[in-house]
Amino acid sequence: MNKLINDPGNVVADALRGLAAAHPELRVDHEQRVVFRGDAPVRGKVGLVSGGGSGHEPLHAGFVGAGMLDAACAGEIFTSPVPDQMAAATNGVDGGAGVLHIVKNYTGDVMNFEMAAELAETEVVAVVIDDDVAVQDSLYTAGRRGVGVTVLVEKIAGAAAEEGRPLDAVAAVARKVNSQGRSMGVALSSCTVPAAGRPTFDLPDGEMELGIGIHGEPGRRRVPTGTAAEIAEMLLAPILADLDFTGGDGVICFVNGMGATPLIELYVMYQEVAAILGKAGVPIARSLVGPYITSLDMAGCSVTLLKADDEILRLWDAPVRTPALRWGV
Amino acid sequence: MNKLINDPGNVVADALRGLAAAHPELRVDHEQRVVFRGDAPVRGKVGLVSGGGSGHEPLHAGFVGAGMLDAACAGEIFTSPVPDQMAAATNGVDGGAGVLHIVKNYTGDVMNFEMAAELAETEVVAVVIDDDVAVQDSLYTAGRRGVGVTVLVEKIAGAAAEEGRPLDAVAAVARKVNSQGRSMGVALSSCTVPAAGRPTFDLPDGEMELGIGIHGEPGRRRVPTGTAAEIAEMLLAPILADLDFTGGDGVICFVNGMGATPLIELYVMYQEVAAILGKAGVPIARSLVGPYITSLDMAGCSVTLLKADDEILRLWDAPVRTPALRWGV
Amino acid sequence: MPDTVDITALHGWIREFARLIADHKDLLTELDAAIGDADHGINMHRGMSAVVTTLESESPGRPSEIFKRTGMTLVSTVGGASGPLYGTAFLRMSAIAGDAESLDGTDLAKLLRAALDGVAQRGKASVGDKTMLDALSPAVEALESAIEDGQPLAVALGAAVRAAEEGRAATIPMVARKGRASYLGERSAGHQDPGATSVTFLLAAAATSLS
Amino acid sequence: MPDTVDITALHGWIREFARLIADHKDLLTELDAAIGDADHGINMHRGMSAVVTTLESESPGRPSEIFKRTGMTLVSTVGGASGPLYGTAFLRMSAIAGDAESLDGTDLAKLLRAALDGVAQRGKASVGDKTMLDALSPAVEALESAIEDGQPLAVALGAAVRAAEEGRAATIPMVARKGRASYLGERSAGHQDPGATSVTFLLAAAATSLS
Ligand SMILES: Nc1ncnc2c1ncn2[C@@H]1O[C@H](COP(=O)(O)OP(=O)(O)O)[C@@H](O)[C@H]1O
Ligand SMILES: Nc1ncnc2c1ncn2[C@@H]1O[C@H](COP(=O)(O)OP(=O)(O)O)[C@@H](O)[C@H]1O
Ligand SMILES: [Mg+2]
Ligand SMILES: [Mg+2]
Ligand SMILES: [Mg+2]
Ligand SMILES: [Mg+2]
Repeated sequence: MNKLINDPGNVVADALRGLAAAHPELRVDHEQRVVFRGDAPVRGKVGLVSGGGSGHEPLHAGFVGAGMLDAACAGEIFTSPVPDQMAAATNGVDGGAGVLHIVKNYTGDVMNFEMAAELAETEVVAVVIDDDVAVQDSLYTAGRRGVGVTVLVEKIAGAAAEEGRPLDAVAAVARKVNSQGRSMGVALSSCTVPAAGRPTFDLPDGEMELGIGIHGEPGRRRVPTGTAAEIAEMLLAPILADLDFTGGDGVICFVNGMGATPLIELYVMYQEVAAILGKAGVPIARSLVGPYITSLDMAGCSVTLLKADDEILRLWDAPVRTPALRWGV
Repeated sequence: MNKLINDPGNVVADALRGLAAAHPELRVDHEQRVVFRGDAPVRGKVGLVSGGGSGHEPLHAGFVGAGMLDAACAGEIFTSPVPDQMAAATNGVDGGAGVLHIVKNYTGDVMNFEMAAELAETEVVAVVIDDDVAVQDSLYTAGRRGVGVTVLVEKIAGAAAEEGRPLDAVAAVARKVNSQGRSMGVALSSCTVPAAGRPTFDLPDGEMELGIGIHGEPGRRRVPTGTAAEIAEMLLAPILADLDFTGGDGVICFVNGMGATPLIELYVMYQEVAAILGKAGVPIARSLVGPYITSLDMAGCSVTLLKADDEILRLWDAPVRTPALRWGV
Repeated sequence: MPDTVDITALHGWIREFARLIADHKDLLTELDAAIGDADHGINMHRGMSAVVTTLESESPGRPSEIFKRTGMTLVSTVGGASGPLYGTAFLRMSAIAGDAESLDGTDLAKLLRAALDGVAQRGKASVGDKTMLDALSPAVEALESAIEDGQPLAVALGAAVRAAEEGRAATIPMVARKGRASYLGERSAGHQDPGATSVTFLLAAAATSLS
Repeated sequence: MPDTVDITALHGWIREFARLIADHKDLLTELDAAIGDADHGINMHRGMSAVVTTLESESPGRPSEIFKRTGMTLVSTVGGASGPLYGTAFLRMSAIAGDAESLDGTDLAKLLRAALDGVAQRGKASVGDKTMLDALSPAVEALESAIEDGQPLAVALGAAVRAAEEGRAATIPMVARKGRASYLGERSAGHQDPGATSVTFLLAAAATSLS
């Protein structure tokens, strides 16, 4: 395990110290492991809180700032934070207009955020993100995982909150984005959890895990590696089969790196994704290419499509000023 | 070799198509493999051209835009572009105030840019970047390699050009940044050049290559892997020994990922770097953490320090709007 | 009255559970690696170590207090799915324990029934979903019926442990419908559930310490 | 007059050089992997393939033209260090060739001397720096003195090849002071220079094709 870390048990604490040092505009509660906007709570604004296991950087702390999250809770690597953290975050961003919890749909995250909402001293609405088409969705399962759409929800709902919309309206925007977004990922190598010290799964050269989760959860199936064009097809087919993306105002197309995949490969992928969408009659309205929701040192990528409308595009284009996403300000 | 590519021979062309599709605000000449600012040439402004072998993304094309480069030439992977490309870039960004070439100090890059300057139809000044303290510098060698400082020069000289300064003044700023900046890198794994199909060097588990170059060139020495704290010390010691960074207005501290190292590790490194600088009495004025000058899928990082002054900090903070660096606009 | 469980015995139960978790940390993590995310042992060990430290420094004097401190500490330190689930279980036991200074077999059965209901509510899972419920539920039923039959506590707890073990084994062929393992669909069959394994240690610790 | 080199022979020289590069592409790349960046064979092969295509379609009719098209194509397609160096070499030969329709041994020696000077200027390297100069320089000297001694071109070119081969071998123990290998310092010793190897093929191709 070749990693730039100290004690594997201290990775999260060390990284939060690094984040705090590199971003003096943020306020970090190292005790509770919560990263706040420097000016939180913002009077009269709905507060946005997210969080989850660490190892997906820049998600979530890299999205704290004006126009996006007010606070992010950092759990242990791949382990949901605890309710105390979320409650501290919630109380700390409460500007009098209530707080939105953006929760990725994993059993642990959902339950811990639920308990936090019970502990919090303000009105809380939770939106659960479940966009991963690799997982079968049904009333009788844990449901789809929350992956790439989380980034888009944090941006778009963040812009809605920044506009001064009330809690219900911000939650409605978040739910709309979630309902109109779909994702699918692929791993070309396993990630290695520092405390475990060895790869989470074995992936022989020449094979890839299609439908991988962001914690290294096994995917739909293991297949021989393909060209970028073939991989783009394998990722997009189930997404396009799950929701009709034609018509409307085009899509926000997000090609995400898993942590160890260099940007040059993501651009190669983007090109293939764009070509397929062109043939499918799905116009691309906006794009995002880069490692934004990662899985430690996993090689691979995911593709997220969000069916956009005027409102979504306007909120997407609105100013944002965070460590990882920044424009218009 | 698990990579998201099509034909290994087409990686650069494919990635440029992806970049063009994802960034409609840029103009890409696919024939010459030059990426231009959409509004190039900017009347009356000094044009900034850089370029080099591909495989270091987002460098250089990701830094094309207002406040930074006017054009970037993409060579084959790890191979300098040819003079035709640089001449096309130079002529295409000539707004009547001359053109600055920002050249990383590699024999091939230097010679190709020289020939391009001979071909170009406008006044050209070249600044050669040579900041890598891993390499012995002397009149009798090829000299130090250009690495992390390139990113800082492109930003800071870009801001100077945007302010409307004349060619000589912009070149002087670039030279000042180069002379006050130092870098050192470490590899925790080799990169794999797609056309070669196998790792450039063997690096057994538990060892790292200290003083690595961004093309996978061997470093100063091979050493057992250490903790982040130890690695930070190994990278900073030669940098601090080479130039006095105390006094003045602090440093711009840049912790760069090599392509396959996730952000969480870079923040761990940043924290250790900041701690050592604190002890050494070197205040950090600004910071940059992320993969900005990479080496394909190499794991590792580099640290760059730039001794700043008022002018440098003002130019650093000036608005920039490129795919990879964006603030203030 | 050997069937009275006093505060010392309850401390012993929690400590013994912590010891079993520590001893089987790697087993729990390996089970979780196969169908989850390879952290159940790490999570539970982090939580139970914190619990032992808390109980040592605060030494709560009543059953409701010891369960409350245990539950709150688990909620605050474990995270993931097992933190809220085990936390809820102990907090429900605390609520039921009320002012009692000690517990008898009937009390204990009531407490564990409340714990079971809490886990089921929190996790929205049912028996057969391949979760800790599949060991906890039959264990509680066995305990209840043995106590109802007038069996001594030692016998009743022994029956509960055996039922938990059977329930744990029964998770092996199951296809998971809840928790992280559910993402695997059919591929989750053939593996023993980590949470069902850790909860069986909770029962085993009770049998060792409470009778 | 067997010592007159006509345009057909010059085409043959370039084609033979391209063939030798193609045949030894992997060798050149492997040599470069040891002390550089593993692309010299790929670079030269890309360039010489382009040259062959250009010459086939344009079929230049004068020595100055063939060298100019070769040099410009190399400059435009090779990149890296070898592109400008080989490109400059051929462009200098073109300049010296002037209006001549064919070349004799003295001309050829002058052309290669100009090529050598061009490479040295462009690369700012000296003999002993472990570059292509270490093969090219002794080869040009050997050619010049054999021609001065009145040797037939075949003999003179044979001497040049042998000198190049010796120069190439002499790069093995050298510590590189120019180019990418110089980053290695002492660790560059013990490896043969890729550029000295490819330039020896240029001389060998001349010996095969021009006499
Ligand atoms: N909805 C649920 N209801 C009951 N138990 C569950 C549920 N989801 C998961 N579990 C239990 O939690 C265990 C996993 O715990 P752990 O690995 O600590 O959490 P995580 O899955 O968040 O990593 C599973 O083996 C299962 O027994
Ligand atoms: N300054 C120089 N002068 C002469 N020859 C040089 C110089 N630098 C490098 N070379 C030659 O170029 C060869 C390497 O060429 P190549 O691998 O194609 O370029 P790069 O080093 O840019 O990858 C070296 O083996 C050496 O012979
Ligand atoms: Mg977990
Ligand atoms: Mg090269
Ligand atoms: Mg787990
Ligand atoms: Mg080379």
